[in-house]
Formats: sequence, C-alpha cells, structure tokens
Amino acid sequence: MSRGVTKLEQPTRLSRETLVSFLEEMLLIRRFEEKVEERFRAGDLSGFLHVALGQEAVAVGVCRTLESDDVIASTHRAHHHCLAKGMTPNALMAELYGKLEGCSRGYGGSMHLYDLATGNLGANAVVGGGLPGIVGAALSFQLRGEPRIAVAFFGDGATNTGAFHESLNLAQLWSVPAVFVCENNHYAESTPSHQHMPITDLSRRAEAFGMHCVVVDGQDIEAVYLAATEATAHARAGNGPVFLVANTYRLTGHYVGDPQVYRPKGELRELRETQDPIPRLRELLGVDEESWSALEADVKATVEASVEFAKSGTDPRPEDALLNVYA
Amino acid sequence: MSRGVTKLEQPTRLSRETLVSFLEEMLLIRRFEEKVEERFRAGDLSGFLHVALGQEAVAVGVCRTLESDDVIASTHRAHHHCLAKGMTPNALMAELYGKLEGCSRGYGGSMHLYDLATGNLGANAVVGGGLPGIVGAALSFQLRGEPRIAVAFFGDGATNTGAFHESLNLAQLWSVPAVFVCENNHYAESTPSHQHMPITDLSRRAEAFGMHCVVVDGQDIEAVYLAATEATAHARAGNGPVFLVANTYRLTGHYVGDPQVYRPKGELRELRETQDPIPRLRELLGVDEESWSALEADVKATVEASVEFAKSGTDPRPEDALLNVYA
Amino acid sequence: MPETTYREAVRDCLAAAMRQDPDVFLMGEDIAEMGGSMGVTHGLLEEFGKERVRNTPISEAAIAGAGVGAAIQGMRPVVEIMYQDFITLSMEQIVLQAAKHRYMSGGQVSVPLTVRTQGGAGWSPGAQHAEQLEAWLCHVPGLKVVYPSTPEDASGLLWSSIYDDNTVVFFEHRTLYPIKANVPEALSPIELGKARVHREGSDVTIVAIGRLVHVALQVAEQATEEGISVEVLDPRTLLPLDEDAIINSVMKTNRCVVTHEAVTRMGFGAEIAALVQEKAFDYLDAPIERVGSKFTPIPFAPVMEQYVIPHEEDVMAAVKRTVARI
Amino acid sequence: MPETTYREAVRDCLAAAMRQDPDVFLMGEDIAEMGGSMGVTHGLLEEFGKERVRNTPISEAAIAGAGVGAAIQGMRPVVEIMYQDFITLSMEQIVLQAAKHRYMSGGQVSVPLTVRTQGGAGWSPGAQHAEQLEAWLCHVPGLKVVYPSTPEDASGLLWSSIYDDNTVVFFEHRTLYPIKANVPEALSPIELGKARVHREGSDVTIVAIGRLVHVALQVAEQATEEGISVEVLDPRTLLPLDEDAIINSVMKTNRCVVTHEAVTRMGFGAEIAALVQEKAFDYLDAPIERVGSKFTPIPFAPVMEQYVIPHEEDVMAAVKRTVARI
Ligand SMILES: Cc1ncc(C[n+]2csc(CCOP(=O)(O)OP(=O)(O)O)c2C)c(N)n1
Ligand SMILES: Cc1ncc(C[n+]2csc(CCOP(=O)(O)OP(=O)(O)O)c2C)c(N)n1
Ligand SMILES: [Mg+2]
Ligand SMILES: [Mg+2]
Repeated sequence: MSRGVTKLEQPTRLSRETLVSFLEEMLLIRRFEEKVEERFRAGDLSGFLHVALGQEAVAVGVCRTLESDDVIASTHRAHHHCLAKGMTPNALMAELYGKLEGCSRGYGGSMHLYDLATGNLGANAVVGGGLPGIVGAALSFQLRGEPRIAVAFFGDGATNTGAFHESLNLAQLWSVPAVFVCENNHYAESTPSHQHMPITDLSRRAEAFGMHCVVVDGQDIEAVYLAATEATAHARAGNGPVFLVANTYRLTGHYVGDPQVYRPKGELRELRETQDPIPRLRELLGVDEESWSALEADVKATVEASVEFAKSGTDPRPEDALLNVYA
Repeated sequence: MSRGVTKLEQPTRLSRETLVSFLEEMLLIRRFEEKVEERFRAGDLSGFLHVALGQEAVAVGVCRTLESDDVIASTHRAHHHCLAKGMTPNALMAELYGKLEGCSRGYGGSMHLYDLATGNLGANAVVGGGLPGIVGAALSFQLRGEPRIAVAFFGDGATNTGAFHESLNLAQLWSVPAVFVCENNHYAESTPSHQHMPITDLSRRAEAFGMHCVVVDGQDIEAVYLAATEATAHARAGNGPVFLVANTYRLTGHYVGDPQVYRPKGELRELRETQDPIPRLRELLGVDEESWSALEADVKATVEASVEFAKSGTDPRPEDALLNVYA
Repeated sequence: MPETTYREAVRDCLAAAMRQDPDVFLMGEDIAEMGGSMGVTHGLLEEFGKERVRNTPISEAAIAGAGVGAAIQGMRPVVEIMYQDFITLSMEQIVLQAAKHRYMSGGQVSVPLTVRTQGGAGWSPGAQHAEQLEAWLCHVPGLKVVYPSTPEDASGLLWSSIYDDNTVVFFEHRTLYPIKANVPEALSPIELGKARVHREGSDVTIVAIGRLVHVALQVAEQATEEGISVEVLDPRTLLPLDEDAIINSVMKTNRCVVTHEAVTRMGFGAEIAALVQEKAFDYLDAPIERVGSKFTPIPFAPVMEQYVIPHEEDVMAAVKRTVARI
Repeated sequence: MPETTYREAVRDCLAAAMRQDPDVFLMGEDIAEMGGSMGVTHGLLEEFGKERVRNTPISEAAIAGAGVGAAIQGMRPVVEIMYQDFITLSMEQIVLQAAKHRYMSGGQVSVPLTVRTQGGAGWSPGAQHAEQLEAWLCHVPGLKVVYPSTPEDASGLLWSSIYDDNTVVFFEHRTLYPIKANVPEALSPIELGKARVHREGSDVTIVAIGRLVHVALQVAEQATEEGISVEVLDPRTLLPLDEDAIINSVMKTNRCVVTHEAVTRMGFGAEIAALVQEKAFDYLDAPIERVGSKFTPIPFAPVMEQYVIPHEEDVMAAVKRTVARI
C-alpha cells in the first residue's frame, strides 16, 4: 500500500472530503463487524448473526444518497445498512447484547433491527420478506405527495423469491418511488449463484417489469454513490422505481461461525486480496500510515465504546416479554 | 363467408386434413362451452364456471403437438385444455353435473378437472397454483430419463404471481422439459392488462430467467401449432423449458354470468367480429355451407349426447364425500 | 334504521371511513370497476377514484405486504384477499411481518392494517374456494381476528378494525352477503373483543361464528318447542377472545355446544372447548360438543357438499345430546 | 444398537431410503455441499450426487410445489423447508395442492411427498426463526402431520412418512438434534398414527410433543419424589391422531396436562383438551391443563425468550394443580 502520497492517477469524481468520510464510515462498519465476530466467538452474543465484511461500500454508497426521512428495509445481514443509515453503534451493539438500550429494546436481535428515527424500517429475517413493505411505504409517500423514497436492500438469493417478483412488478405498475438494491455477493448461504439462478447478469431480472436498472461495481464506493445518486433521483422525481444491482463479495462466512466448507479452496483469500473495498479506497485516496492509524484509532474507540455501552446496558425483565405484542 | 371454394391465397403450412381436424375440435369446444353457458343459465349447473370462448386455438394448437403421455396442468378456465388433451365431452360434462361418471367423480367440478389417463393433472382454481407442480413433473421425467414433457397453461394475470416467477426460475435453472403456455387474453377477471402488468410484451417475463420464448398469434391455429411444435421439440430435446405466449381474446365474460360492466362499449362485439379463431380457420379452409352444416351437426350431436350422458349419470351418495381424503 | 344487507354494511363502512379519513384506502383484485368479486366494493371507485380504490395484480403476498408497509407509514389500508383460500399466499406477510413488527421493534412500529377476506361453502365452489381458516390466525400473537355474522356487526366491527392500531384479519362469509338487518345510519363502532349474546337461554350455550350463528338461532327457536332453552353467543372477535362472556354463559347454562363451518379438528371450537372445560370445569353437566364440517376437503357435487358442512340438524343433535346428560 | 443423535437418525433414514429406492430424492436450500443449515443432510451429496440431493433457490412455494408434481408422477421426494417459519410461504402448495389433489380428483391422484422442516426457540433466533406451526397443519384434511421427539421415533416415523402415499409434514425441533439414543441399525418403520407411552403412571397423563416430551419426562421423574405418578404420552403423529391411546390413558389417570412449545391459544393442546373432555368427560377429576409459550412472538433477549417458552416448572405446576383437585 502506498504511503503518504495522494495518488490521483485515477481521478475521483467526488471531493476528497466526501471520500474520506466514506472511508471512515466503511472502516467503522468493518471494525464493528469484526468485533461482532470476536464477541460471538467469546460467547457474549447469542442467536444468529450475519456480518457484512466486504459489502460496506454498498451500504455506505447508497445510504449517503438518502435523506433522513427516506426509509430503508434490510435483511438478515443488516448491520452495515443500519449503521450507514444513521443508527448509532451503541444502539446496534446493545441490541446484539439483548439490552433495553438496543435499537429494538432487546426484542429484535441482529435480524430485527429497527430505528424509526433514522428511517430504518427493520432488518428482516425472511429472505424477500421486506420487499412488499417497501412498495407499501413508497406508495404511501406517493399518495401523500411527499418527496420521500423507500429503499429495499436484499441479496442475490432473494431475487429467486416470489416476493421479489410480486414486489417489483407492483412497484413498477404503480410507479412508486422505490429503489431496490440487490447486493449481489454471489452466494445465498452456501449456494453459489450459478446453483440458484439461471442467469448471471442480474439486470435481466428488471426486464420482466420494464424497470429502470443500474448495475455497478459494489466494491467501488464512488461508483456505488454515483449510481445510487442516479437511482434515487430517478425515483424521487416520480419516474418510477429503479433496480440497482451492486456486484459485491462477502469476505467472510454466511453466518458468524460458518466453516465455509462450500467455498473453493483459496477463493476467500483471493477475494480478500482483490475485492476489498476498503484498501481500494484507501489506495485511491493515498491515505498515509499516520492518517490511517488515526482513523483506525478513532474507529476502534467508537467500537470499543459500543461494547462497553452494550455490556453495561440494562437487561430486560423477563416479564417485559409480555409487552409490545399489541399497540 | 366464402362458400364452397378452397381459398388458398394464404398458403397453409399444414395439410388440409390436419387443419380440418383442428376446425372440428375447435368447434366442438366452442359448442361445448356455449352449452355450458346455456345449462348454467337454465339452472342445471352449480358452482363457478369459466368458459374459453375465443381461446380454442391455443388449447388445440398446443395439445395437438403433445404425446399422450405428456402431461398438462390447467387453470380455472380449463374445459378447452381438457377436451384438447383428450378428455371425453361426456366425462367433462358429467363432472360439471357433479356425477360419479365425471372425470373427477363429482369431487372436483369445473375448476378441478383431472384425467390421469390422458395426462391431465388437473385444472387448478388457484391462479399460478399449477405451475410449481409442472416443474416437479418435468423434473421427474428428467430424472427418470423419460422423453416426456410437462405443459402448464395459465393466463396473463397469472404472470403476476410469485408462483410464476419461482416456477419458471426453477425450471430454467434445472433445465427441465417443461413448456409454459401463457394464454394472454388481456384480462384478469375485470382487470385489463395495463392495470395489472407494467409491460405489454409478455416475452419480457422470460428475460428474467434467460428462458427461450416464443410469441404467437393465438387466434391463428396454424401459427399456434407451429410455435408449439417448436417449443415442445425444444423442451423434449433437453434444451430446457420454453415460455410460449399466445395472444388471444376471451369472447365472453370472465365467469358464466359475468355482466362485464368493465368492458369498454363495443369491445366485445368488435373482438367477436375480428378475433374469432373459428371463422378465421373456416375461411382459410374455404369450408362450404354444406360441410359446415355437417360439421355443426356432428358437433352438436356430441355435445347433446354429453348432456344426456351427464343428466342420466349417477349422483354420488352423500357419504361418498368421506372417501378419497387419504390414499 | 334502514334495512341493510351484510354486503352493503361492509361497503357503507368502507365508504364512511374513506369519506372522513384520507389515510384509508383499498387494495385488492377486481375491487374497482367490477366492485369486487362479491360486489362488496361496488360504487366505491366512482366516489373515491382509482388512487384510493386500487385494482391490483394477482399478487396476494405483495398486496398484503404493501398494506403492511403503508400501514407502518400511518395509512390505514384495507386489503381484500378475494377468497380466504388465497390467504395461504399471504401468510408470510400477515404472520411473520404484520403480526410481529411491533414486537420485534420493541414497540416502535405499529401496523394498522385491515385484511378483509371471505369464503365458505354452500354454493359448490369446490375445494379451493371454500376454506374457513380463521383458526390459523387465532394462533398468532400480534394479530386480531374478527368474524361478523350480521350486518350491524359487520359495520361496527369493520370500523373498529380499520381504526385499530394492530393488524386485523376480517372474515366475511360468502353466503351471508345477502342477509338483511337494521343497521344504524350513523356508524356505531363495536368494540373489538366483545362477544354478543344473540339470545338468552338457560339450558345450553351455543357458541357459534359466521354462518353458524344463524343456524344456531334457528336451532334455538326449534328447541324452545321441545322445551329446551338455548343461549346463543357469537364471540365476533375471535382474537382477542371475550373469555368472560363465554365462561359466564356456560356457568349459567352448564352445557356448551360450539359450532363453525371449518372442520372441527384443530378448528376454533377446539379452543372454546379447551377454554370452557378449564374455566368452568365444575359447572359442566355434559361434555362440550363441537359441530363443524366433516373431516374432508369441500367436495364439488352439491349432494356431497351439503353432507360435509354442518346444518341445523347437526347442531340440534348436539344440543340434544348435551341436554340428555344428567 | 448404536447411539445415534436425532440429527443422525434423520440423516440415516434419508440415506437408507435413497439407497434402496431411486424414486426418493431430496430438495432444499443448502442441503448439498453445506449439508443443510442444521447439518442433517451432511454427507448425502457425496453418496448420492447432486441430481438426488438438490440445492434449490430460495423459493419455498416452488420447491414444495415441485415436490407435489414429482410425487404425483410416482417419485417420493423429500423437501426440506429450512425453518418452519418459511412454511408460511409454502402454505398454498401444501394446503391447497398437496392435501387436496387426491380428493379433488376423486381418488385418481396420490401425492407421496414428505415435507421436512424444523424450528423452535431456545437459542435466541428471534421472532421469525422460532415458530411452532404444527397446529395449522392438523386443521387440514388430506395431510398427515408427524412430530418425533426421539432419535428412534425420528428414524422410524420418517421412513413411514416417505413411504406413505399421502403428503406428510414432518416437524423436527432444532434443540433436539444433538440428543442421543439407541436406534436399531436396521431401519424399523413405526406406523403413523400410533402414540408412544414413554412412561406409565396412574395419577395424571401428560400429553407432550417435540421438545416438551423431554421436559415431561423430567417432570415425571421429579414428581415421583413427591409421590405423584405421571404417565407421559407422545402422540408422535399429530394427524391422524391416536385418539384411543390418549383417551385410554386419561380414563386410567383421570387427569391430563398437555404441553407443547407453541402458544396455547389455538395450539395443538386445544385439540387434545377438546377431545379428552368430550371422550373422557366422566373420568376427569380435574380440568385439562394446557402448557405452552406465553402469548407473544418469540423475543430475542435470552432472558425474555426463556420467560416466554415453557419449562419444567410450568409443567410441574400444572401437574400439581391438576393433582390437587378432588
Ligand atoms: C424465506 C427464507 N428462506 C430461507 C431463509 C434462510 N436463509 C437465510 S439467509 C439465506 C441466503 C440469502 O442469500 P442472499 O439473499 O443472497 O443474501 P446474503 O446472505 O448473500 O446477504 C437463506 C437461504 C430465510 N431466511 N428466509
Ligand atoms: C391466487 C388466486 N388469486 C385470485 C383468484 C381469483 N381469480 C380467479 S381467475 C382470476 C383472473 C385470472 O386471470 P388470468 O390469469 O389472466 O386468466 P383468465 O381468467 O384470463 O383465463 C382471478 C383473480 C384465484 N383464483 N387465485
Ligand atoms: Mg447473496
Ligand atoms: Mg387473462
């Protein structure tokens, strides 16, 4: 990695300041996710955890194009979207620890992260399950004449669900202001794309609805941001929904603890070397060792603080379980 | 209509004999369906009936390309497929009358017509409900190395269901010998296509799966037959499934008794004048009045006989209802 | 109070809600120009326009889910699932999404969605258009389940369902649409969770829902002639359930018959029987009888269909068996 | 007889069936290389190849339906729905198609499909990965429903399910996979529809399913120390139900507690209670008690989750309440 020089052979289209802030956010997500893996292995965390190492650029690049009252819905792999949309690391970590201070008050867990204040309508543990709701949210914005948009994140595997088809179909038919962001990480759990989809170019999915489609390299944050800017502007302007495909890579297991027996030998190492969006952006920006260390230290402090916050949080009382069943 | 001359300005690609047999079959279906409407109005028939006036060419054109051990699955609008696949008018009419001699022994009714002997796996009253089963049937042919194919009929409205998407996706992924015949009659009940689909060219649906697609004028039986020949050969040869779109028109109500308030004024009359596949074939063949009358008489006799057969059929005993719940 | 059909009662309530409240809108297959496959939404397109009376594609999962999403944004959507059989296609959205968002979010989200659906046998629709699935939904914490049997209940309960901040699955019975009753012109909401005693009696309580309420009332009438005094109670809201009303009634009559059109195995009557034997054990003079459809899918041929579904004689026989005890 | 886990028992049975019968094959998400999300199908890909151990897309409707279609052609497919929560997505294919084809065709068609699925709480999966939905399926004529609680039952019942000519929904409990027991090396089929009495007793019958069978056995053990003799009965097949075994047991003990992990409202226990009070009315010395999860979705935080699901103390308390009567 280059040290101390701003390499600009590849000219950036966004300001350095913006890109640096992207880098910070991506690094925060990365270190947060690594901490989650660590805390899980240490036995601190229960339940079912999916982290997004390698997919940070998609979350950050898309969410940075959104207004605070735009809404998102996410999936079982949700931490990166939540952080990028503005949830605090404290609220997220506390949720993973099952505390009342958690974003879902300890009722949700990693796959059910809600934060209405930042427009986060919830991670969703049902693959494809959040898409119909995004159509409904977007419809309500349309009916009320509000200039808001609704964004669904989901994986390549989700494009095989009936809910995907019905939702995009309905969204296009009614021309609602929604953006469907497919985070194509080439796997659904252990199943590689060629075993679960009959196509390789995901933009073909949008053809079935005549939906506007944008495909982007999900490891290039600048590209993601620019593509998302186009997509969200399209939707917000009332031109109908957009299918945004971000090709990306999951640089870890499907779930925390996944032995990944299904991965071809060497694949993970190679992907880590060639497809990591963070070194890529660092290199583009030519961030020197010193600035990098400062950045790392900042991020580390935030992540550690979130663990402290979570650990010292309040356990729900058992009988709190009886609350919140009905409004 | 021209009388007594074989007009061959428009050269036919199939033999006259074949086309005459098509005409016969289509007319039988037409008169059968009209009889169903009549008997319903007369109060003979109970339940929920959907007839296929205007769509005869699709059923006949496709089914004539099938072998007897190929299988089909149909929909709520099924009489034409059943007759074309070889169910006798007697067995069909007896079912509509709820008799033991009916194709489903009186257990099924118009929307649940089965005839395993002729490869008919059942009409299906759930829109899209029969498609997954066709994938499974085709898969079993593939696994067993049998040269058979499985065919699903369904309407334009069905292409909006999750089951449609999941089924075609799976079929293409596994390259099973199936043909998906979309009978696009431009309405789903009262809802015109533009109100239920964001696209007009249905072949776009196949794009999402990279599936081979054939589009044909469903009112031109010769064209349907040739397109189906290509489609079924493709599937049978192991080249994967095919999406066959037949554009057609429903020349009557959605269900028997439908007042069709939703139809634009004059639409039905115009469609009947311009889009009826039967006069079109008659004209092509130049069938003279005398042959036509003979044909009509034959068909009428068959239909009347089916009503007689049905009326004199055996009512199930009430307690027969307790049979056939389990194998 | 004008005579109103059950069908009109539903429609008038929808219209009243839409008139007063721009957040209420409708989605469903063929509900616009056609007025719904049962004619319930007839005329609403003309008054409220196609933005608020939305014909949908055949996409039961997406339309239920679009309702969920709009409800979370504060709208009060009313989604129609044409036949309750097709609610099988919406179960994920209703059970895993609508019913659980509030809980999973620790109370942040509410989902004021109403899912209207109808069904039932008695007109030879065959096995895929005649389900009665209310029991499934009553097993789902977070949902409310309503099943009115009369025009006035349909009106008052639908209103409360629309204005409830939870998701309500609202069952209508196809054969009840034409029945008539006096319905107050000004909409009078009926609180969810309150049973209705249609007729008081002292010998046996019939707990009935949907079509079977009317059957029970006829049985009660007949029974009088034989000197049996029957109380007829309709829970109307199946979840939450008015346990007190049911238990109090059985404590008075000491006998209970429960009846619905669904099959008895694992049907709503199982819950009533389980509850009553637990809460009124010492008061029971006879086993609680359940009357429902015989354990088969609904057959097509009318003679078999009529054999399968429950009728007056079935309920009467159960009443008599119950009363014969002691 | 070697010690075998519940997980291995299921796998060995699948392998045995596939070895003897080319018509048996598997479909499901991640069942091939990964061996299933619970490791149940581990090693089967290597032995039987990818034609017969088929990884599928995330398409719960289509894979259940592909099973239906293949079964009608005479295959004996075993489809895995990874979590039973997602059976909500297959309900149309299971309930309207698989369960009804035979009936709607007047007996022409049979659908020898097995749908395996698993679930259950106790490991903090949150509300969408912890459902217990067996009650729904028991409401559906045409289906069979099996829920084994031990390795030997899993083995023998799965075999019979695969070779049953009807569609069987086969429930496994996630927390039971590691439990061990002696399972005969040669597969010994267990007839569907036969309950198992795990332990005889004279004071009270506990009818338990799934994980709760083990809880019930521990309660029985403890109860002995307090002089209470508990009979523990596991129906194993929930549909058709071995009514005689249950009724005979309660006629002997005169008391009944029924327990499962699902919520009690409209849960399987409601059916047991309704049945027992009807068929053994004069024998009952106490109300039938139901023990299940509290009426909430499953919360994430372990402390709340444990509070919601039933444990030994809950079952024991019910047993004591029951015995305290008279
Ligand atoms: C409807 C449904 N089926 C199955 C699962 C189990 N499951 C969880 S994640 C997953 C794979 C999802 O793949 P993809 O959509 O590509 O997302 P990724 O995990 O790659 O981010 C599966 C099958 C589920 N959660 N929901
Ligand atoms: C899943 C489902 N939803 C709704 C219905 C009610 N319904 C019956 S036919 C129909 C329209 C079908 O349209 P299409 O697929 O185009 O077939 P067509 O009637 O035109 O032949 C609808 C909505 C149904 N039978 N199944
Ligand atoms: Mg993926
Ligand atoms: Mg159509």
